[in-house]
Amino acid sequence: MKYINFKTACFVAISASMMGSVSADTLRMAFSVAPSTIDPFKSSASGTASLNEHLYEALVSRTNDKLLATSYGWTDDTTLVVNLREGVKFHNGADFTAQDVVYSSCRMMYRVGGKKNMLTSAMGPVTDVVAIDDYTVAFKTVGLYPILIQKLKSLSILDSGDADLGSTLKFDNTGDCGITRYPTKDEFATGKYANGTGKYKYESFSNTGDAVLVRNDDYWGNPGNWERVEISSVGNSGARMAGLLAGDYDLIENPTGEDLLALEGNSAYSFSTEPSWRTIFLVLDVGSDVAPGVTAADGTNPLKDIRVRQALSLSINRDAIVDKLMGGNATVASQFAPSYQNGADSSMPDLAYDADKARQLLADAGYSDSITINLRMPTNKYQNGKRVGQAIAQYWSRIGIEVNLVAEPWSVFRKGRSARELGVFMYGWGHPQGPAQMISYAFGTRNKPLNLGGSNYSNYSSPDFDAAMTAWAVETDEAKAFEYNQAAMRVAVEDLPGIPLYYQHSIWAHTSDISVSGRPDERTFADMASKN
Amino acid sequence: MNNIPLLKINNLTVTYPLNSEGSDVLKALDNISLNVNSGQIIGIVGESGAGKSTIGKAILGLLDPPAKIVSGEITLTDTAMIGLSESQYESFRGNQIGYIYQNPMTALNPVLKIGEQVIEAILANTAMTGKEAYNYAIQLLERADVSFAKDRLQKYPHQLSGGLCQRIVFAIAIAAKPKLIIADEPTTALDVTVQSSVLQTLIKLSQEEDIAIILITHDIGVVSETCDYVYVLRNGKHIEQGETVQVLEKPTQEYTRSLMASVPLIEKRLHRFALPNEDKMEGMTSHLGYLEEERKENLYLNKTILKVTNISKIFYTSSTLFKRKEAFKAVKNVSFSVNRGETVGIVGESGSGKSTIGRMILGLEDITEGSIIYNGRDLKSITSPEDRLAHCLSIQCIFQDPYSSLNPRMTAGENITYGLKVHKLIDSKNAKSLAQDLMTLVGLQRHDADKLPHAFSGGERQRIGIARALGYRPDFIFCDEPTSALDVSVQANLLNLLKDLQEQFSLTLLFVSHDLAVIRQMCDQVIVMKDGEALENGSNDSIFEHPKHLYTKSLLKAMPKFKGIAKQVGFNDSK
Amino acid sequence: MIDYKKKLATLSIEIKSIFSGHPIAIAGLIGFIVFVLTALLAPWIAPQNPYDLMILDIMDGLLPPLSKLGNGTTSWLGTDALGRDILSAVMYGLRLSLFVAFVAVSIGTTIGVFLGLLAATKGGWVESVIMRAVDLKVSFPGILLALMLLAVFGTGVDKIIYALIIGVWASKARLTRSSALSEMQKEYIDAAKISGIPNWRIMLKFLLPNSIAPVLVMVPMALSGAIGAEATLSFLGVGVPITEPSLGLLIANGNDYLLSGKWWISIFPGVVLVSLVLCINVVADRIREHNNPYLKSMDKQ
Amino acid sequence: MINFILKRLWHSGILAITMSLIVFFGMYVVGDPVEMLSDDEFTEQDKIDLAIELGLDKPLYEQYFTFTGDMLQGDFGTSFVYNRPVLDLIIERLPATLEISLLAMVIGLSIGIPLGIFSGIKNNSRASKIISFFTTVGYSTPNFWQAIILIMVFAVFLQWLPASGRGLTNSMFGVEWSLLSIDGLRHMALPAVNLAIYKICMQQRLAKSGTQEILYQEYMTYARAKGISRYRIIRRHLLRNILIPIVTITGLEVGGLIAFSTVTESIFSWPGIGKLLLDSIHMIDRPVVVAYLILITLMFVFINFVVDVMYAILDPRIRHQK
Repeated sequence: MKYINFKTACFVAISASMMGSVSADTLRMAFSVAPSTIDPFKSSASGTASLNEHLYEALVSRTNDKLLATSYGWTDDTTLVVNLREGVKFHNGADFTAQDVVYSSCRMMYRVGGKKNMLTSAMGPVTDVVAIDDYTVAFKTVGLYPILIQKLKSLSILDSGDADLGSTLKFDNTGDCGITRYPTKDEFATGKYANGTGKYKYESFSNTGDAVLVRNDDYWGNPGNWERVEISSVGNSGARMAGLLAGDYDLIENPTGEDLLALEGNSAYSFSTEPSWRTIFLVLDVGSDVAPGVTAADGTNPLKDIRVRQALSLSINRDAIVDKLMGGNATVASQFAPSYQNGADSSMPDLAYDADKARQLLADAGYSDSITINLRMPTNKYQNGKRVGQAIAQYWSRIGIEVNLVAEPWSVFRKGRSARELGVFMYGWGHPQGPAQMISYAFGTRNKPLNLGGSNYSNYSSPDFDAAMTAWAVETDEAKAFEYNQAAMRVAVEDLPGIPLYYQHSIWAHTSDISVSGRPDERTFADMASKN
Repeated sequence: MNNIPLLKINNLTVTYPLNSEGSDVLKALDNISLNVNSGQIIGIVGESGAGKSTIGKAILGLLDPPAKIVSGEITLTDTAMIGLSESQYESFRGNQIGYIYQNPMTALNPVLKIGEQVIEAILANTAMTGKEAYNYAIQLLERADVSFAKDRLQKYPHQLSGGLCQRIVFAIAIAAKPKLIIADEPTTALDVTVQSSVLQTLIKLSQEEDIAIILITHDIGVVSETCDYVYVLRNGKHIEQGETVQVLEKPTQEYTRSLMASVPLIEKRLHRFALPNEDKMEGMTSHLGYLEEERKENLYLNKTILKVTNISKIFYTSSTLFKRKEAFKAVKNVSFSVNRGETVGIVGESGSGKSTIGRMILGLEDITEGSIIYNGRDLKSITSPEDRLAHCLSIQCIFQDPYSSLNPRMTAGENITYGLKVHKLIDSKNAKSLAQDLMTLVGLQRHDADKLPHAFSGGERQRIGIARALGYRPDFIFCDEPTSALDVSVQANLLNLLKDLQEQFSLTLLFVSHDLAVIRQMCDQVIVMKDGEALENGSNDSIFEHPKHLYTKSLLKAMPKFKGIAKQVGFNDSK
Repeated sequence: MIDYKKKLATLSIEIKSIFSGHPIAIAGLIGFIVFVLTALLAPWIAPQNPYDLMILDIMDGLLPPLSKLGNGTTSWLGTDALGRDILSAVMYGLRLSLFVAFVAVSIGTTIGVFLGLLAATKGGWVESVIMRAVDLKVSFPGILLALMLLAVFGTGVDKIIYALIIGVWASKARLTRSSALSEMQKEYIDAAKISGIPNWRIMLKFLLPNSIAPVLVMVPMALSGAIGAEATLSFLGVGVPITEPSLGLLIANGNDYLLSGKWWISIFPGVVLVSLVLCINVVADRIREHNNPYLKSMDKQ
Repeated sequence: MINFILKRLWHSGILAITMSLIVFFGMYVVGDPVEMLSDDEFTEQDKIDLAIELGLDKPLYEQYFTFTGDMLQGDFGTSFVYNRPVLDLIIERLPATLEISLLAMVIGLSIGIPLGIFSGIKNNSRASKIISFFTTVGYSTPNFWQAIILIMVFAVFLQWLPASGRGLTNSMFGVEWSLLSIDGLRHMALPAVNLAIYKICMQQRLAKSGTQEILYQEYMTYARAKGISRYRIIRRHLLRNILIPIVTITGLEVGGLIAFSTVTESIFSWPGIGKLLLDSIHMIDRPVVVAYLILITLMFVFINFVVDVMYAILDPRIRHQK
């Protein structure tokens, strides 16, 4: 009885007026992953990328908006010409020109102390970056490289004035470029060179993941919504939520689905969700003669049998998982990338739930009650991951499969995966550059030149799938590329080298006096939020 | 003595609960009455468990719970002392009644300077302040025969000797010129040589200030030298009281008489202690034959069983933060020899190295320098397991502390026969009856063999220890202060037993003790040791009657004497 | 047989003398016994087997206390997200927590006692090595070490037992050594030595039974410490596997729901955890107090 | 003295080396830093490049010697994850841990010791029994459970105190401290109390048993027999002696505080070294973990040394050992 009162009291307390009063033009956000640096070339981890996106801009945004580019196109198989926006100024007042793009490309290739940057590999095929005039720049590649424009979404543009350029600036693959001095790592850490064209300007940053930003009033487009943005990093979801409720933050990332229930009856807070590009799916080793952690009575790898894979898929009630465990904050998956992502086949039929049929299929395949599966998964990685893992284990148990659920720290999990010790595992993957990217890595037959199959832990190999992906990889026409991609996806859904579960939604919880429209790439940007 | 007594105790009974409900109690004091007149020194004598200390604590209200005064009266001049509040007691303690503890090293707070401890007592019990108290403290210390009084005030207790600390405790006791001092075994914890002078100081101080003393002690010698009047207590009960000479010379009670007979004399060596009702052992069984037969073979092989030549022992202390590793020479160049069937005594104060010699002979310590030849063989040359075993069995030891010399987890019988069984000298079947026989031999009951050590008293445990040693059929027994932890009457019994056994089994004894009187009674030959050196070596009579070394003389001089008593009690024979 | 009976009688007298007149300690002892019985009997008295994935139904998930489950039974303390009955989960969690702690403490204590005896009797480099290892361990907070180890070796019931053993052995070894060293000062050891009794016999027959008492007194404390440590590690997600939740993991699971008003998921296991540790500590305190030489000497006089 | 220090250093050197070996090789078993730092779309070549970049391509023993060699020159390496010198990372976060630990220590000592002495002296009083019961409860409650309750009650339910983060920090000696602002103190309150509860209970129990032990010493009875007032006996005779065990234990307990701060910091998102350690363990950020443990080892060695010195200062018997 006492605790029921406690619960009601809890809501009452939450409804009570907020304690701290903060200037209305300040947004206080709590990230779930701490940004580790304000050098935009170092890490694509979500916290770092989210922070840096406030300060720096690329040519094109991840959602395909034109930022510093106004238009672009391939003039021949190996030349990508980009027209740049005029009248853009860096935070220090310098004008943005084509030279800054060349400089930024150089710095991306420049290895400080031998260390690679985010795009060092991705820009490997780029042979030259030429400033044609002040507002036109051309990227020359070694061969067909249609995906380059996608890759350039991660090329934040820095001010060339922050380095000593020397006499001639000429791009080369080492990043030497004739530049006599780059800002050093330590100089960057001081914030002196946190000098981009973004909507917000640097004020302070500490490696504990706390940062303060202020509005860039000279921004070329619509100025930022907030005069001041304070970013904190709180890894523990409960603490993040408690901080929101305690009035420490206006906006938090990734509350747990359960926490949202607490907010539902409370007018002072609300939350916003946005379907993300991340698909949660199970990877099945369908290629090995013996799949690690998967045993059947006859000693073979039962996952090689399509009927077993179908049974595994049919046994799972995805609707129940989404409703009961995810609190509705997920979308049932029909394929390996969100149906709503640009380029995906939105008409893909739903995957059925039919436990009886699943049992039947297992019987037909001769595996009734004879399969044992170690279902491996990382802990603390995906929303409700542990519970979903247990639910999958429940469902598979019911069709007569013995399941051992092994949840391990991410580090242990990753090592096991790279040693290919995981026969069946749960994974979440989304790719901002479109659905094709992910399945090309995950299910393609290993093909180094085309960069296919790099993460093919299913050991899956299908000529039809590979044919479609190979065609996609060199197709510069977007519409055609989408078609190849959808064809490959259909093959994968047919063959089930993995089992799609659901598309994760990103969630932001916030006070009711702001409204938030989220992003599908799981990053958090101050201007997602606006005052009501 | 007709005037009103200074302190009057009437029918005092103090109990300790034996269980948590308090239904079963131990009477630490049972209906005790006692008078002290001003300026008088009275003695309370008794063995352990007599309740002597309880009286002292009861007077001052210092009984630790759960001890409880259940009845009786304590009156100091005209104040009833029972049931006072803590603050009322405070006004008596130190002020009217001084208190002296047995061990000054534990009575003085180890982390406070002497000065503070003296001065706080002065401040608490007199009207003096600051500088005045400081000067008075110096004065007090000087009066208590503490040299360099001013410097000593700056020291901590552990930096001074026990004797000095006790003098400081005296100084504190007389600070407020109390009417009465309760001295609880004031010299027991001190070295023999300083005991008498410390006691003299106490007497002197009390006479100067006309302070009455209640002297609580187990030492009849001390009583005979100092007390006017004496009370004898046993197990909390009053046994006898009277003028000291009266009680010591003509005890009316059986207990007092046996107590007097138990006191080892320094003046004269007796064959045995003439204890009034000593049990004679009877009823030996066949197994003891085993003890006697075997040993006869190698008896009288050679006259000298043990020859110790120039042995030294160096110990190294481990280094700590404030002290580096140091070498400490415990035994310096000692030589002596022991003849078969003889008892050789080593006498010395604590730290004189006497036990270390024994431990080297037993093989418990390495020999740093010199040689020990036992039965014609150098100990260092004994290396083979068989020889070692034979050596082991031939030399045994009776230890000092009855409370630690038996394995508490084994029954008495197991303690006696465990080693014999390990060496297959006896099979398990016979082990039990052998143990029982040995128990009988040392004057215990056969069925006691099944009891665990904690069921025995200290004296009984020592007997079990003797039985254990005898089980190995030794030729030579090292007796390491075997009676120092025992009450005097128990000691006398045990020493008699040892003498009997020695005769019966032709044992050779090396007897170590700090007690000159015990050595006098036990040994044929005596070695006097101090600081690791053997100062003097000679026959019993020559050492005790014609000591040569100054140290020996001072030792003898420090011994309390009560010649007359011995005559009166009338020991009947001498060797 | 008789001996056994006698020992039992002595033991019961000893227990009586420890606890009589100490109502809180008695309550703690009774509480502890109830917890142990519940843990032992969990498979028979728990309403469901919360480890059996077959019978769990996520459709039963997150029901408050006293709800009816899909199969018609009542869940007295509610269910968690996966439809696990909290009452059953707590019983099984208790079972697991106690099991892990018991096993870890008994193995750790055995190892510690053995090493402590070895160090005390052997001396020399053996002692140095053992005691340096003890220093190494003792100078490091157990929870940190366990965290590192679990991060290294992964999680699992066996792994957490190893990690806890490593937390337990060192202090026991140190205690045993010092107790054995002081025991070795005693004359009965000398008596055994001069009688040529082999060292290993001295160690087992003389030293072990006499120096183990202070270690045994610390065992209840070690037990509650191990339960707490296991709960903490499981709470941090490096303890027991998620399919077999211990009390700590149940709390961690429920912690996610605490703000949403689904208090029963973590409050019940939390209350049980705290009560369990409390009961053991109350008993442990009493036993220690009983064995405190200062208080004891007073008792005896 | 010098010998002693040298011996201590030698021991701690062995300690540190053993620790670094265990951790270094242990972390190698756990997981592959390359895997942790690489995206799913990394090619094999990218991973090899990354390994070379991090110096992970060399044989493990060589990595170890390089690492320790650099460390001896004061270079603790560069964090794989933060790409910054490890020492900087640790030093930046150390103040956060220090300030809550110290605050917890101060709270623990200033409440725990008086309570303990009180309940030691008045052992049989009702108040003492109540205090002792509560401290037993407090110290039977796992740290994380206390944290949960504290957050629920004070942050969510009453909304008095913030539940996470460090709040406003001010600079002193070039270091950021939360201690110096009201907001910072408000943020410190819950984590510090969380750490302190255990301290209070621990100190109370220690002080209580210490008090009782000393109360039964002969010199305490003797002090009473001298006629010294009760107040003075407690102030001089009791307190002076009780400080000895308390200082020792307190010194050693600093270690416990640092250890438990990992739990507390992670629950309260307090950006100290404990949280850094947990994060780094998860991310296989080996240089950080190894450096942390070595620094902590050195710190413990130092604390032990200080405790020894304190011990001697407080206990003249040790100081004057001859």
